Amino acid sequence: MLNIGVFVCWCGSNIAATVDIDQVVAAAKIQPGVVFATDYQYMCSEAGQKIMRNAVLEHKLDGVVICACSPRMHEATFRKNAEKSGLNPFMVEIANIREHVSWIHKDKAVGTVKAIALVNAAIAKVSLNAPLISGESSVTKRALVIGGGIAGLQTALDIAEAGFEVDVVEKLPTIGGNMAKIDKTFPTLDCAACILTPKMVDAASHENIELITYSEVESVKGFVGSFKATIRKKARYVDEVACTGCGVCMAKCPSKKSLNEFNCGLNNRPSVYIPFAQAIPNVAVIDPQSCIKLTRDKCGLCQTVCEAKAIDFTQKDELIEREYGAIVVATGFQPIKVDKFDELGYSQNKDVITSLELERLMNAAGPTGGKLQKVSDGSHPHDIVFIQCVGSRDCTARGKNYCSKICCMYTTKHAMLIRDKYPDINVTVFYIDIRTAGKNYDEFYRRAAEDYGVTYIKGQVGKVYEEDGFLVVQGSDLISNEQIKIKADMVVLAAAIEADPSAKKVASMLTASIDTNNFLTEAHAKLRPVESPTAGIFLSGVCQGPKDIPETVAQAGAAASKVIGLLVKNKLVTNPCVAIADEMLCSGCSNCFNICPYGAIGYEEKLVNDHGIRETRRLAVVNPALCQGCGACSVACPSGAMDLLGFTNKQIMAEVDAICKK
Amino acid sequence: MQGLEKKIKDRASELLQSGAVDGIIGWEKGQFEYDPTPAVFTKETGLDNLCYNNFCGANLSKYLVGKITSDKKFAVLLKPCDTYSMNQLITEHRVNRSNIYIIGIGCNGHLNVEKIKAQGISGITAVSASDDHVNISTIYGDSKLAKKEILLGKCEVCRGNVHVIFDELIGEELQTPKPDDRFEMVAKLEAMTAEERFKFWQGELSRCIRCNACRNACPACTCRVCVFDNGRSGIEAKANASEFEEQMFHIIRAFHVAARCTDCGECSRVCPENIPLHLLNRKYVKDINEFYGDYQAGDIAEQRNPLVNFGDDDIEPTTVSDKGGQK
Amino acid sequence: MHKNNLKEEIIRISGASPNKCMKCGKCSATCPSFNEMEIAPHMFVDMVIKGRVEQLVMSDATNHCLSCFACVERCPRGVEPAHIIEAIRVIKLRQSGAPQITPAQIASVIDTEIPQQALVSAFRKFRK
Amino acid sequence: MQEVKEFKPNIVAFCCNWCSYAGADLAGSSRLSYPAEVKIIRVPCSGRVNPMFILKAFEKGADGVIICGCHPGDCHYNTGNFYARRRMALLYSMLDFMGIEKGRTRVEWVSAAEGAKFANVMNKFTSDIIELGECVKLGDIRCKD
Repeated sequence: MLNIGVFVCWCGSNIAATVDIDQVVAAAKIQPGVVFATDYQYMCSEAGQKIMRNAVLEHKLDGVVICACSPRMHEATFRKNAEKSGLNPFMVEIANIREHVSWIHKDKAVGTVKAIALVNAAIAKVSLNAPLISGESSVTKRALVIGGGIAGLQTALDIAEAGFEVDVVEKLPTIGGNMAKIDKTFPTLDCAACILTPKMVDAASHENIELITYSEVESVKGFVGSFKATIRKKARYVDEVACTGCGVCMAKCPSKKSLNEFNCGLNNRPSVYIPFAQAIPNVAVIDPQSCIKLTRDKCGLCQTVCEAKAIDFTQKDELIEREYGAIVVATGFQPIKVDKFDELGYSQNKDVITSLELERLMNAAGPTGGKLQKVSDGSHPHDIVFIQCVGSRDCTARGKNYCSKICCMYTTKHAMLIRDKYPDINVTVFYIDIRTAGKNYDEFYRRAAEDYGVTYIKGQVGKVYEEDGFLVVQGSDLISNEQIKIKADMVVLAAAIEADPSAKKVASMLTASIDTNNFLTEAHAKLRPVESPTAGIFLSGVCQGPKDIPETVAQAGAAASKVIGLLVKNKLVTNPCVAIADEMLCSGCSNCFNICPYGAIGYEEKLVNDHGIRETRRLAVVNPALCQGCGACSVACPSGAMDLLGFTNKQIMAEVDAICKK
Repeated sequence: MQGLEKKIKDRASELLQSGAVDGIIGWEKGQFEYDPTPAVFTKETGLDNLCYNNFCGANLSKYLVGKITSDKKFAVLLKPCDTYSMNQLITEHRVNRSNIYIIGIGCNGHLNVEKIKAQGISGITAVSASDDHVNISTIYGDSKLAKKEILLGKCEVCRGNVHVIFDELIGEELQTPKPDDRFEMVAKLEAMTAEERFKFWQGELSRCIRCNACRNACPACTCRVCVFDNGRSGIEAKANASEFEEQMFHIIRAFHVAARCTDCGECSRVCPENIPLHLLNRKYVKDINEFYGDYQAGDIAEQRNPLVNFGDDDIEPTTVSDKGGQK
Repeated sequence: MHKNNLKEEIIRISGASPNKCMKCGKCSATCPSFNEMEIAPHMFVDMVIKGRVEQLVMSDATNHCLSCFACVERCPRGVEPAHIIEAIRVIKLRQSGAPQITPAQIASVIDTEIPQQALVSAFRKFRK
Repeated sequence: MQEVKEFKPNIVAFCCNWCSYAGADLAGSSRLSYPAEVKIIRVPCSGRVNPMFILKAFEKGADGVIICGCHPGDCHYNTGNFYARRRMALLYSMLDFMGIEKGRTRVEWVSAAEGAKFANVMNKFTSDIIELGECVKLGDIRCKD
């Protein structure tokens, strides 16, 4: 029988207000095996931990139950503390009486009864615990970054600078992501290309970085320190090494009717194309949907004109297999589709555009060479109306219930840039709230209103319609309590942003958790914001939630530092809660082998001595370095020969027993 | 049948004589016509007692499990349905295929002596069967019964005369019985109200004396140590205060053999209390067919059974508990 | 009826959720009767939240709501302002003790040109 | 008059560490209440839940047992909940086949982000169990003695 100590935490008033601590301590004291029970205001504080350490020594405790917050919060803390006092860290169990009791049950009597039941379950479990020793696993010193936008590039550069090899997988033919499409950045108004393209070049030329563009990660197996990824490199139909990016093919291609994705479909591109002038790699790609050769087996003109002989219509998708120690998700975002907001007339009127389209219209490298003009007829606009929160903060099926965070600032930027360049244009912005939390952000917004004469109207727009060749914007002005109608030449919608559609698949492949909006979940909202709860998976940029460029870059760097912290280690301590097969019981039936997702179970012909009978048997053997401790095998095993350390059949049944006792 | 028995004996004799095998697993004559018992024949002289008659229903495949570590080679006599069990045992590495010589033998259905006795017939001296009828000689005279009435439960739903695994065949031309719908009774139970089902099973299972005959005869129950005897499982309860094992034995057993049970019917055949235990297993066969597509345990060796497999859009347990499994 | 009870009554009858309002003004921006109503849809919601419900019951604005439900349709937060307005009408009818229109009067007041929807809407307004 | 004692069911919830247990934590930190009769046992994965645990719980006096795991496809261990889904579907089917109330056991997929769902699921399950009353049938499936 173990000597068990029970420590009940008040968590200030978090627990003590709705659980009778004295009763819990008293109830714990009479449980079999409990030799010591006490309580303290903050068990997790240094003073609280000291109480535990002293008690372990004084009462010769070999099992400890902490009754406090969720084990997901402080289990590691108390295990470390146990180690400090010479106790095996796995002789500690946590009874979660905060999240599962005090915070949800307001009635103190009810809460106390439940707390006692959970404490008894933890005592029952710990009395069957056995000391466990962690093993070690190796670390592959290479990182994978999924996504080649500013987030992924910054993370990759930081990791590469620390001396580790990084692969960046980008699904599009070029790196750069959304930022490459942007004209200027807030609040400094420096040109996006001027700050992004040097980073793209840095990444391309860095000896530790390999850019794998026009590729997607197809599957990932393994675990922290040794992931195995399969990457599908899509056929470009252009030899990446041979192509010089001269652009002759683009000029000669007779199929020029495909919408130019990079310019948000505002103009067309040929079937063989380089996405934009600063694309990296600066090589062409053939769109198999529209290429005449690939669709109808005619033409092939590009092949004839290419001096570098880079065009290769026989190219096939290629699968690349690589091993990595860490994986960073940087899948980014896309603006939502706004055609569902039919009252705003996006589908009906060419002059109702999204903000990203406006970026392209104002970009010197865009379809109009940076000249702001109406999409419908190319004429100069005189009145432009911006509508914010299109789809943001919207609980209905057509929108997103969160704030997209960046729209207030980029709309202000657009308004300011237009007023600066074309003082004759009247600019009006409809807003719900202006959110400018950030260094120099509110000042920027005030400048737009005060110095640049942008009109801000608090209210939303009810409809946009055409009348006498003009657009009319009907909205409410909540300050003057009026419904107003404004004539406009152009209307710009600040569309909400959403997680890139690839995020869900990537998260599922990495078994990283994802929230209801398809943003990846961080391990801890405050303390571990760039790590996924799945070890070895890190988050960079908007895949975790809306953020602007400075925040993205900061988070990208933080993710890199976490990756570096992982890759510098030569060995990782493995979870000792692994499956184990009992030689005397195993029948060698292979059920566990068939079910193991990690290939951690193998078979050995082994000589056993079973009560005097010596024979060679086929036995399951678990490789503790590969086993991740899911326990699926233990259920597949009919005889119960396979069990899971730390969550043994007997331990779980003891918990069941304690909980069900009436 | 007489002719077939002779052929088997001759072949067994050859195999033993030539040293090709060290033993033959077959049936040994009992005191009466109707009580042959499984036996291992290692000497030619013993082969006189080898028999193959209308009462050799026992599935011999499981007898190989105990021989897995033996360096001797055994021949085993398997009826078509028994070969499914053999395949399943091979899949689960519970037998050593290289030490087994499988003689597939023909079958035209085996009889249940209890059913004959239930017709008021006693003092049986000889039994001969055609495809439809059975002539029974007794010390009180002869009677003739329709074969269908007195078949073993498993033969009523015979799966046909194909041996799915064998090294040689003897008498495979025999005509197996025409099967009834094997899920008829399961479906009938399913159609009852929950209360009726509960009463049915309470009536049946309350007779259980926990003799473990079902477990011991079952070719799928081959664990070296049964979970109910495993001190680490947390559910062993021998002579303890807990009744868990007693109450839950049949549910757990059915679950443990689910997707591995070939529906050979041994459990019900051997049950001294005549509890229709095969219905539990057959319910799982039916469920698995309906939920995850048709599956027959043991029809191919080395296949992954549906419980160590999955599909992306499997039926939800919620659907099963809400609608009773109607997808 | 006590003020607070009246507020709860409105919420109960309407099934609307005024607390979800984020004060964006989309309802009033979209309202075709805005200029006819002395109290605009967004104000209805706000006044229910603040408990200024007697003023709403007194107001004539409820009669100018067309029951077109554009505000319900467009509201990004699912507040359903038109249902609040409708609840207030119901309360008014209950307080007055009788419908504002009887079947006998219909023939005299009906305009044969009136679109069917407006007719249904009118009955909704004046009779419960 | 005899006092009618209010039925307080005993409910065991097996929650996977990565999703549902975290979902329960989120319900806690969002102060979303659910009945105190629900008591959670942490398991690494829904695939760790052995049908024997469920039966054992009933034997020991549980009136309802619920298993919560990651949504299919999102298992932390890739496949655990897929196996759990098949096992539990079959277990429930057998309980139903034996005439035992099928509502006593349930599987729900609750992610770490679904605190509100966790509370709703537990509220619903508890009220279902209260409706079913005390669990006696499993103990009576074989008449004692």
